[in-house]
Amino acid sequence: MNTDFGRVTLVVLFAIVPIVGIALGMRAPALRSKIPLLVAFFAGLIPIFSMYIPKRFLSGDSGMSPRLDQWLIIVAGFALLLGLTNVISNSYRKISRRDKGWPYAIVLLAGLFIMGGFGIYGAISRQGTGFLPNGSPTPFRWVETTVFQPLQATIFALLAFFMASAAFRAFRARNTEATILLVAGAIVMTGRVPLLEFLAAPFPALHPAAAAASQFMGKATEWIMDTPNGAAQSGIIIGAALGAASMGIRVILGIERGYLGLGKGE
Amino acid sequence: MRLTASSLAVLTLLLGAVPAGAVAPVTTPPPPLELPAPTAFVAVDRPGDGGSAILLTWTDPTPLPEGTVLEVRRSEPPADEFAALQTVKPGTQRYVDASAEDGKTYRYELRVRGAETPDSLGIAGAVGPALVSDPVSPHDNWFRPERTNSLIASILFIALILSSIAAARSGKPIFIRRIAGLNAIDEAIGRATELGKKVLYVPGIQSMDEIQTIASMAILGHVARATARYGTDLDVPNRDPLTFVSARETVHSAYLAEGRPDLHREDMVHYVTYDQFAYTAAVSAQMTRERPAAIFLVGYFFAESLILAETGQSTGAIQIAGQADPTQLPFFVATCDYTLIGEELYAASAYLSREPVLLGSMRGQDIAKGLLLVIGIIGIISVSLGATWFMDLVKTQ
Amino acid sequence: MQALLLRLLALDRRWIFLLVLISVMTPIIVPIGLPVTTTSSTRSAFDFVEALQPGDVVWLSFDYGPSSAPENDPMAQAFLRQCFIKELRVIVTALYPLGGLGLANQSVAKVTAEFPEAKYGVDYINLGYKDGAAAVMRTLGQDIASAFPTDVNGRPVSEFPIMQGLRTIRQVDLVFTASTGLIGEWWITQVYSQFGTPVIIGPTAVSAPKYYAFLNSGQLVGMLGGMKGAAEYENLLAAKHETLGKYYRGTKDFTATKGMDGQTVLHGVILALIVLGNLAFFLTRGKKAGAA
Amino acid sequence: MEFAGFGTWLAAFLTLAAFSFLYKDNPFFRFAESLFAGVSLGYYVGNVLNQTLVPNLFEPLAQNFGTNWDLLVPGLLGLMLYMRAAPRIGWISRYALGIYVAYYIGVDFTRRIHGEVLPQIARTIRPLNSLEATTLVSLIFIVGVYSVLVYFFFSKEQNAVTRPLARLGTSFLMISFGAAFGFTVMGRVALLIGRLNFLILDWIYPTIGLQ
Repeated sequence: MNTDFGRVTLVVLFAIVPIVGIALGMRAPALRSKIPLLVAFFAGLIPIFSMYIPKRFLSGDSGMSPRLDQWLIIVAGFALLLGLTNVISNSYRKISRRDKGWPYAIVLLAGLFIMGGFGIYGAISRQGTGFLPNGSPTPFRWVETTVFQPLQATIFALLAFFMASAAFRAFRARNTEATILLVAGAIVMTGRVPLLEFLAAPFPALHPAAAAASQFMGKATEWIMDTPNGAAQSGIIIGAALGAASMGIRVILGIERGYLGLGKGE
Repeated sequence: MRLTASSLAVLTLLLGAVPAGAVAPVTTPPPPLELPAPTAFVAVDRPGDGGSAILLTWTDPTPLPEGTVLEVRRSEPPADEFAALQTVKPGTQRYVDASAEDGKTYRYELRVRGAETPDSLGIAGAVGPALVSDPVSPHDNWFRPERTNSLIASILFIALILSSIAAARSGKPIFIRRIAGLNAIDEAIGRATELGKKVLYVPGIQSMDEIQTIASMAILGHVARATARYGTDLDVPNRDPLTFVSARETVHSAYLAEGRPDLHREDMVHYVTYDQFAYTAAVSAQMTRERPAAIFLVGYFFAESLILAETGQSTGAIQIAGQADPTQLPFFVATCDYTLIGEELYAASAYLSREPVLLGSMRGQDIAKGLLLVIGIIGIISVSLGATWFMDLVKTQ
Repeated sequence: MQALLLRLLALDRRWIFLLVLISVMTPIIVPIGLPVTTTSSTRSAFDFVEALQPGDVVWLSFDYGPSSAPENDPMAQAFLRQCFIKELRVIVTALYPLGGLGLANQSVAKVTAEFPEAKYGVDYINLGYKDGAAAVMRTLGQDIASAFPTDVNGRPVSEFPIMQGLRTIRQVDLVFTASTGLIGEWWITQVYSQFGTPVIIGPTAVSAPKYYAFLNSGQLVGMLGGMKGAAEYENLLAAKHETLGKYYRGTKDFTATKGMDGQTVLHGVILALIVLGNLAFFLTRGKKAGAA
Repeated sequence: MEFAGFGTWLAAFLTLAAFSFLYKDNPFFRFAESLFAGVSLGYYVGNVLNQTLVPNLFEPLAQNFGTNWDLLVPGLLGLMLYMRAAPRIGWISRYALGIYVAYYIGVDFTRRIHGEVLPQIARTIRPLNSLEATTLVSLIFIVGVYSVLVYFFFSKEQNAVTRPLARLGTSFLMISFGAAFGFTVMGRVALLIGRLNFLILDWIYPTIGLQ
């Protein structure tokens, strides 16, 4: 049995203390928020210390910080079941009440149970979700490539259409700011592709000029992306990082606790 | 045949040193080379690491004859035999032995080794005099010295935020400038109430490990209190299950805080699916079918931002977006009525609640920005005057 | 006229959608073959790889899914071809959870079929997929074998000559990540910043602007921005290495260079729409002001 | 081979059904969307089981309990999340959520200061002591970063100095947004090319016997 210092500390902090806390919380409602916040405080300190302290018990391959990370990946895995039960109960309610569009809830559940069933079968049979030893795909994999991936890629591809319609509407010179947006956008769109060469294609006399202009637009695009855009991005990143770090401090100290459904006083 | 990396490296060097197609001379073997010795050979525990590594440094001899390599050898007790460990290209002048084990003591030997020529293939080339290090053993360390600057910066920042919060708690009034996107929140919910339509709140697609999601939860709390006050319907579809859990808690406690648990329904916050685009398709379809009057897109979004915002735009809803990461901001700016940009997302909870603690930490962020501007300008002046050391102060590893 | 302009301003989006579809579909059926100019971020990436020596170890990570494959596939394949022709040793991984491994396997199979002399386990190895990209990268700085104990086929990595003496990512000469989303950025913040291994990134066009910040601060060696970057790389590669030209002049499969045709036409269409929209906007606004 | 042909037809049908949303919401799209929601959730159930829970929890516990006994704790924390279903002891789930959030916020905190604030401010520290084009570019860059930072000052009323600076910052932001939008069009078109490649090269051409 592995009883390293780091390992035992983790278990004490994140299993023993919570269990004691739950027992106490059953009687004293005030502790139902205080002890979770205290435990969270320790969870937040571990990676910060690990950043600066390379000691093995803390930052080694199975030290406290990487080990807690491994734990929490598992916790997140458990959470999916919560979403799953919510979807099943909502769909079931829709069907039993014959709500508008209820047949589609059947389609949804059918897709879910078929695909989920293949996945569970893969886990139990140790067949996995990839290919069988003979090279043919598992049923899970087959549905993945013929249903899941095409739909995913197609919804993603809708963006090409929405980019065009959004550009048509938003890129209007209504005021100074909109004009700046428009000009920058138009230059970059021209500079990204050999558009000028394409337009000059029917006129051989213009080919050198078009090539040079295209080159120039490419350079201009690069400069815009690099300098003014790079500067604005840096500014946003610095500001946002400070905002995030400050919020992080508040969360770790338990000042910001709304995400747990806790008000100020609780 | 199994080639080791070291023999490959030797081979590589050999191939580089010998012109292609050179014919092996059939005459006498070459005269023994007089190879020089490296200097300043030191072996220490590699500082600032988690153990299991020894750092070797030395100075290459000059001139170093063409086609030579440096050979590192190691002995570990109880055996006193040195065994070849690695050959290093000239000019590197350092080697990390990452195969050392904590608690063992090693000695290292370093020497220049002549390249093997084709006529003496398989025979070790000439070697120069060897330097031997003091015994050394690796161990894990308490501090990474190369991160001193970021440690100091972090401590300063924490101190700044905490003292600003303390100052704000003591009653010092704090001004906050107008943020249009946040003023619009109540307006949008008011319109939904008038029209008798619902408010759709999309909290991004990331989990609770992303701080923008937590900021979004703070804004959701405010939105939910407003819909509770006005008796407007609220709908929060989720992609991430942990965010779903947290959104439920947030909305529930907002309705309790407003004294309207009667208006709260569990299914206001519901789960859709874990896939980014399946979620996007479902939420977009929901927008076109239910036509909410107000749409909030606040949190961390990826490519789906434009699909959601453009679909929402086509339904005629008032749209308010917010994201701290810059990548999706252009699309929100192009399609939404109001967009919270970057740090504005984090300022939202302070702005909306006017709580002294939050206003104080926002004040602390402003002071930090001011300090960064000052450091930046001092830095620019000093590097312009030729002081290159300044860069080392802010460089992180 | 006035009525027409007003109607243009309120144009149903579906007409725009139709126009988009036609302009992208046409070049796929009837290729055009337009020239491409090279940006400096692509060139510096290319030059860096060209300057590597035979036997140097590079790390190619497939950090994208099927949805961005038209952009990322050509980059990864061009880079892989360059590695094999330069006799670099290549370690392949996939860190993108949704289909990254499948794409890695496809690209590796396709390119290694073109270079029969490249030996598995000696000249290249496929370490497969591992969950939790950021944590994996942190582990790579300590011990590659503990992040990837086996290759994609489940054989221990210690069996392969290419992995001998290679303990951490610090010993790798270059990381090339073809990426979408956040994983590419982690190679910079987790690997370059902490272990110093140079990184070239091939992001999707959408995340490319973000990486200019890293490019300028020297945290990146070079970048291939989206399909254009991939087409530039293909051109540089075909120009430098005659023998590779044949893969970029065929008609059968898809290359970034061909994709650029459709891109060019559609960019032209969108720009024309914007110009028309603004013309209509100004003309009708002028009229309204005059009438008032 | 028949089966593979069926797969292509199915994928093509779903692709067209999903595209039909562009025209308007319709039963085909609704079918595809519902199927997608269900299948994708099933996919992740399979994925989480096979890629997360089996290799990270069940296998380590089964194979080497002595080293991995502590993995019972995340199992316990995972179960605590489900307490949310019972209203009276719902507060127990706070432990799991609190630990999860705080740990990653801690990771994030170090990344922000170390990986973002310091390197980004370091980028602005450039020499301005020579009369060259690069100096001008550096100056524009520095002014851009700092003016955007001034835009993000919240707790101070803007005055004669900061107001124009913040406006300048807004202009930089607008350039950035316009440019990034224009830059992105390509990537999105690439996706459409990918789908059309599938429809044309993999489905229509073989179907009509063209190759």
